[in-house]
Amino acid sequence: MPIDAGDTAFIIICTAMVMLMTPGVGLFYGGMVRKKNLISMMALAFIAFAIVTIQWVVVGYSLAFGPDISGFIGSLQYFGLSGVGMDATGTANIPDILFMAFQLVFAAVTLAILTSAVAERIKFSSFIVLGVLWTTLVYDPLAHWAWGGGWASQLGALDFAGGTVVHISSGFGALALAMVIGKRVGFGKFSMEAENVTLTLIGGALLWFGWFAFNGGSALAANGIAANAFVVTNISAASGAITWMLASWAKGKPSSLGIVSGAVAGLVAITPASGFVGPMSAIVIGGIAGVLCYRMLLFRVKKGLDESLDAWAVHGMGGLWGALATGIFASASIGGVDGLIYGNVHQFLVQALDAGVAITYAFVVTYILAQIVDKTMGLRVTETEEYVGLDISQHGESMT
Amino acid sequence: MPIDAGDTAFIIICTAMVMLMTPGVGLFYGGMVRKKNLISMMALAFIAFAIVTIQWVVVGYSLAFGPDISGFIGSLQYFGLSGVGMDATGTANIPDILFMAFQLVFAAVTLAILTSAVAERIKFSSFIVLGVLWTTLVYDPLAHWAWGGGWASQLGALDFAGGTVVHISSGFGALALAMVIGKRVGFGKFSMEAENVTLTLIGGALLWFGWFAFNGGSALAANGIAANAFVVTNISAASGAITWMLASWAKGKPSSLGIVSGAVAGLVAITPASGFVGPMSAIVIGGIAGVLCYRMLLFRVKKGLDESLDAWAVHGMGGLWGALATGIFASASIGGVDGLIYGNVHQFLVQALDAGVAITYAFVVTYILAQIVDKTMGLRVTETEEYVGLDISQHGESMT
Amino acid sequence: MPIDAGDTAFIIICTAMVMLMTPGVGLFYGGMVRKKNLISMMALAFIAFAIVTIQWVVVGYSLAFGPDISGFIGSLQYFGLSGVGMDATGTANIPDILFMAFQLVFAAVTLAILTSAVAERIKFSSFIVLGVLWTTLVYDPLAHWAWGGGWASQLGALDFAGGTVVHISSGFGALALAMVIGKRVGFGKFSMEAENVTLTLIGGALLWFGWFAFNGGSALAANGIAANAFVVTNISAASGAITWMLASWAKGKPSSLGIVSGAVAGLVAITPASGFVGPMSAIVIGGIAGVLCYRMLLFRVKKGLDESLDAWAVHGMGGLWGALATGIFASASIGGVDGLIYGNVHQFLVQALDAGVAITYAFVVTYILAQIVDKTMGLRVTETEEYVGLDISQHGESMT
Amino acid sequence: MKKINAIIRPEMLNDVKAALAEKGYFALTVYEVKGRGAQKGICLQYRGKKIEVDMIPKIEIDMVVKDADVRPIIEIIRKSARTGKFGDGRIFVSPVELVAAIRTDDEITED
Amino acid sequence: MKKINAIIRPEMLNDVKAALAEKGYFALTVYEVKGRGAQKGICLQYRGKKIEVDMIPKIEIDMVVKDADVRPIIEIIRKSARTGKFGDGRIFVSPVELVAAIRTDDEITED
Amino acid sequence: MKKINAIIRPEMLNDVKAALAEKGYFALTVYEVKGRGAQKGICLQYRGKKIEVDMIPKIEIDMVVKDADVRPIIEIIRKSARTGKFGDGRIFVSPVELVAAIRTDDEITED
Ligand SMILES: Nc1ncnc2c1ncn2[C@@H]1O[C@H](COP(=O)(O)OP(=O)(O)O)[C@@H](O)[C@H]1O
Ligand SMILES: Nc1ncnc2c1ncn2[C@@H]1O[C@H](COP(=O)(O)OP(=O)(O)O)[C@@H](O)[C@H]1O
Ligand SMILES: Nc1ncnc2c1ncn2[C@@H]1O[C@H](COP(=O)(O)OP(=O)(O)O)[C@@H](O)[C@H]1O
Repeated sequence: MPIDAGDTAFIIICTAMVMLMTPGVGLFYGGMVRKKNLISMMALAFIAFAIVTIQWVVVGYSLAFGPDISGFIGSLQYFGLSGVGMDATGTANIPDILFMAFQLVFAAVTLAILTSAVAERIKFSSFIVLGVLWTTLVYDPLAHWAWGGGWASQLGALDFAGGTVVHISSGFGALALAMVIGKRVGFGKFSMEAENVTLTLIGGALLWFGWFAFNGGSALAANGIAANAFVVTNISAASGAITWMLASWAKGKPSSLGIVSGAVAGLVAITPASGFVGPMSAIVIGGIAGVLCYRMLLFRVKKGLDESLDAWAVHGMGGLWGALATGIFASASIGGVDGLIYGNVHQFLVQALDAGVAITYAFVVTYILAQIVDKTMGLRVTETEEYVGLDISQHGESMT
Repeated sequence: MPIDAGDTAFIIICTAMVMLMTPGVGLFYGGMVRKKNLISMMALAFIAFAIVTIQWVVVGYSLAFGPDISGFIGSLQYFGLSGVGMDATGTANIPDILFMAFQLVFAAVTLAILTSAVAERIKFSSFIVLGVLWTTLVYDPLAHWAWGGGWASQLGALDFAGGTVVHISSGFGALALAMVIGKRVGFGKFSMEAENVTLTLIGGALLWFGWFAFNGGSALAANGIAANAFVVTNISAASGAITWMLASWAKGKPSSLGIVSGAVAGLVAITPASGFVGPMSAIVIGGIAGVLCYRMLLFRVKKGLDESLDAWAVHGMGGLWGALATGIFASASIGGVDGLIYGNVHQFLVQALDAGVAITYAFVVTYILAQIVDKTMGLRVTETEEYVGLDISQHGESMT
Repeated sequence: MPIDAGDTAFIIICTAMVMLMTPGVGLFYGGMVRKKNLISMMALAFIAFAIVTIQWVVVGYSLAFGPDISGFIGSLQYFGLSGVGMDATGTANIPDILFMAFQLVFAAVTLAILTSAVAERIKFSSFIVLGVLWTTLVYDPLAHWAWGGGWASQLGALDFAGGTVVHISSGFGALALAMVIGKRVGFGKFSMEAENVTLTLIGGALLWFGWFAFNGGSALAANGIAANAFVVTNISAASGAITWMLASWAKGKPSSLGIVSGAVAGLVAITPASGFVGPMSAIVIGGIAGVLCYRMLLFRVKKGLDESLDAWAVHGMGGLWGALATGIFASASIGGVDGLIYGNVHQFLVQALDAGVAITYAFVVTYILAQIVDKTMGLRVTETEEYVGLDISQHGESMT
Repeated sequence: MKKINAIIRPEMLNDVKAALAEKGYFALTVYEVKGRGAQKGICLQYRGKKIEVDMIPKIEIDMVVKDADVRPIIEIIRKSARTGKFGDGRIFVSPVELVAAIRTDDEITED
Repeated sequence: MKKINAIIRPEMLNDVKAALAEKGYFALTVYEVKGRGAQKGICLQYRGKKIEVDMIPKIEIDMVVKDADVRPIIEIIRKSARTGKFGDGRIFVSPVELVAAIRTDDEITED
Repeated sequence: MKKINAIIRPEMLNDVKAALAEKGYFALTVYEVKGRGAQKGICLQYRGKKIEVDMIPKIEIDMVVKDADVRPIIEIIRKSARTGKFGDGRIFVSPVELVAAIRTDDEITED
């Protein structure tokens, strides 16, 4: 296919916008930790972006998008981007290398989301090692299954922009990782409230902004599907923001953190569905996501589980709901496939199966990788370093 | 018309960029209030975006852009976006639903601007109610008049990107609202200086960035008009920044707040004109806006009016000047219509009439709506809540 | 040529993104100074943007891109943008006036980078005067040489996106300027550590984001070259971030400032090369840049030179390395020209010559201009004003 | 010598500073604090639920002054910082035994 | 009257405030500080290199109270702020000679 | 026991901390303040207008120490924080009656 300037312009800018989501996650998380770990949360996001960049161009892209091996993984044919050039891809009117870059920024932000589980206690060097392993052995296969010609896509599972690949993987990965690394010292006894709400709101704004490109760009063309994805993304975010706010208002006050968390929940849930559902479904999908993720957060807290910044509750459970919702609300008039409400039970079951396998795989492999890193180099800082805070103990820096 | 990938790419990205202006307003305003109300200002911007999103897709878009009823309002034909699909609009090469989204983000930021009037004292729940009413009964009609086939467009009034629809409406609405809600406790006695200038500057940067899309995107195509709009937008902002700085320097020091406020004044003033005037006119328009809005701010302060963050002085008066300036500087060589300096007195009078009606309508209807909300649920927090600050009293949160 | 909507969309958005780099520099620098000068650093960036905007549309664009006079400067044919219209340029499918705007934002950010040299001690009024002189007499000629048909482009020197024009000019200009203005009071005795790392990281994120448009947009079309530029930009940034981190880790801890500074070093170095080299070369170019600029920073500190925020070490030396690296790694398969590793010694020598002349010119002319301003109006605030901080003494504002 | 610690509303700082300067009392140090007063914090009523709010932002002013200046300074602060509403703040006075300059070797030990 | 200065872990502030309020001690002022303790700061071991870290974020609580309340308040703070690990903090008590309200003309000079 | 309050330039904090640590004085608490000195604030001249500036950022260091340590600590701070220019700051010493640990039940009441 020839390169189309409009589509190429669109995907280049979308890639840049999605890139901004990784520091966005750093800010979003950074505002929610104690001041002594704020720089650490942002540094984790930055380094996640840097290491995934190198991993992806060397090997990750090939594992995810190289010629399929048994439905499970890509071959190393594109090792070091060999054969990935400036000509158009086979399926979209954009340069091959641009498709690679667009996928790169997805892989990077996924690893950044995972840092929720290890906030305020991870050893920086161990995170780098774990990060390289995780993106290679968890993210890359999942991307291959859904988008690289793997078994899930063969089966017809729908994941428009990464509900499963990005959010289920990082959310349930975070759950496993939190179980391995253990609770923060004083968790449940100390109060550990968000110390810089403004930063979290700025991060949330950047996430919302970038998400338009995340979902819209997943059309890989500047067309009606992209426009629809944009619109439903925005609606679902707004709807989630409102329902989380209302659900939490019933128990206390409508916090700004609740509003922005609800928006993220709505954004997560619409991600897999955004190429398949229309605006009115988006109100429902986002609205349910807001309440659901809020309840999952309460549940997580009640269980005394220190998955610190709620990647599991918001991304994991929101992603699961999104995968199912895609199977429920998909409309052939939007994306060519019908869901449950149009009588297509099969699609719903495929979605459930896909999500179930992804949950299991992400949880188990993350658990194993975390154990390996823990047993070898140790995942966690010493108690003294934790007390001092990661900013000083890991980075030698501090906010004044 | 067929969908054009270039135009569609352009408007999708522009829509995302304009979306970023709403949290941008939150930051811009948030930096100017006392610390105890910072979160509140940002939360108001976020919730404004969320509620307008839902209002717009349910009813607002149809009221503004539905088939014209007597030149005053659109019909409910597009209720719930029915009939608003992925095909191209009749007049631009972009999907219908994308046009809808582009207009949505304008409606949202307009409501955010209005929060200037109620800073540090609005009851959050009342704002939500007032916001829904205001966007429905003030914004939607004004958008219809100018862009949806209403009387103003029939008359030939020019408003390229919303000088009247967005800025006059929110600016004069803010004036009315400030009069109804009343002054902050201690206003005029306490000093209430900007407490976080950095946030205001970050917000200002995001506004400047988003404004390129606001004005450029209003061409609805990636063409020479869009490029011209971009250029004059930037020039007017720079010119306003410089003249406000100089005007205030004469009386004291050149504050960074003055520079950024002047830039916003320039951005406001060029908004209606950006599709009709050239670069040299932009220097004049922005330059006058900088001085004018600065003087209006001083006037407002002298009058003891607590329109707290100067939406009236900057958006209201800047928007009025912009509407008139469009009638003065419009050049047929840019946008097909000549203004006063090219001998077209008629256009100037049309602009003045349009602005005058908009001012009156926005002021009166806002005043009535504010009174209704005040009499029923109360616009304002209690004095104790105001003392405690809205962050704690409305949101249960605080900056440490 | 006709206007292409895709290319035009691309360059409009790229221009907006590059614009965001100027406040990005303000934040990046602002986080690294003492709290009493934070607003000042941001105000310098904002005013740099404003004055360069006016200078550029009045005279700068013409000097840089007007018809060539003796290979040294452009004529004043485009004074006040006369003849710069909405039709396509001769060489790209975008409006002439858009090309002008894209170049404007480059000129603006270059001046913002220069503020590194005068941080915490420049008189605001003198900066404005110096800024106008510098952009006119240093930036404009350099832009003409490389891109406006001047001697360097005639010679075949390669500078895709401004390694020489933007980074060498501002980096070595900063060196000269730092020598003229002199050290901050207490430099070398007081500790002057970064006081707001978070702001620097936010600034760094905006820079990384904008740089995609800086380099990608320099293709002036949304095509394979733009996509390649995007990809190598990202890779070089990641590689620089990692190597700077590792080099500094060996001596202490891996600071977040090191990570983000390394990213900027990688971004600088790839700038001139981004249209000419492939991804694997980018790993090397960025990787070397990270280590090199880190060592230059140490060297600068050891020499007791108060080029305060390291524009010289990062932009100057990174830009020099980038210019040479372009001559080394250029591959005809990417941008039509081979470099040293493909046997083209000539290109390498041209690059070295071009860089050498630019360094000399930027250093000498900046030195002279700085002396002139210093002798006439004084570059520097009084010692008392410096003690008080520029926020209060120059702007009458302060962070609480 | 005595140290005066005054906890005031942030909004009143400029007035207090100006009022002190007018009478020749320049030297002072301020910082941001949060506080709750003796009224059990502040109770906000929400549909039957009471929520206790405390930790309102305040400014603390520290001044070390001669014994004789304590009384006039208290009156100046009272006058310039008083609004008459809850939350105006409080002034504490405590003994200081020695004041030493850093720039010079000056020291003061008696009042 | 006495002034109690307690330097505690930021994470314990809510507990301490609640514990004090429960016993009727409401009035207090807090601010953020950083500190190092008597153990020479904290030593972090890095491959042979020792790096001394200090300046850990803490919260300082100031309360001006009647002499008789000093002892119970110390015990409440100890109980609610103690984790038993290094860094729990310290309490200082010093004399206050006068407490003046700003809102009213109330003053207290003895204990 | 005495409490030493030293108000210094932010830029000198590292030096002061190091100098104190060298002599074995580790325990201290610091926070950010703003202050104006006795010279009527600082006057900046602007074309005939005088603008008074005050509220320069400073660091306050609090140390509670034995009586005998007061004098050496003052000298250390003076030496390490002095630049000889206006704004070097000031040191105040006041009495402390009791020091209580939170982690343990240790208490000290005499100097
Ligand atoms: N006993 C005290 N100890 C320490 N701080 C106090 C004490 N009493 C009052 N404060 C401080 O003074 C502030 C104002 O006190 P408050 O009782 O609200 O004033 P008012 O008496 O005017 O209502 C409080 O927020 C707190 O910071
Ligand atoms: N003598 C002192 N003077 C001033 N501050 C002190 C003193 N001793 C302790 N502190 C403060 O108390 C905090 C906790 O002290 P630390 O010795 O770490 O507690 P712990 O004894 O529980 O280990 C320190 O960070 C410091 O702020
Ligand atoms: N009497 C005082 N009470 C409280 N703070 C003071 C007093 N005198 C000085 N300070 C503090 O010390 C700082 C430095 O004082 P200054 O007079 O500028 O120092 P120097 O005497 O070296 O010029 C001031 O900013 C202020 O915070």
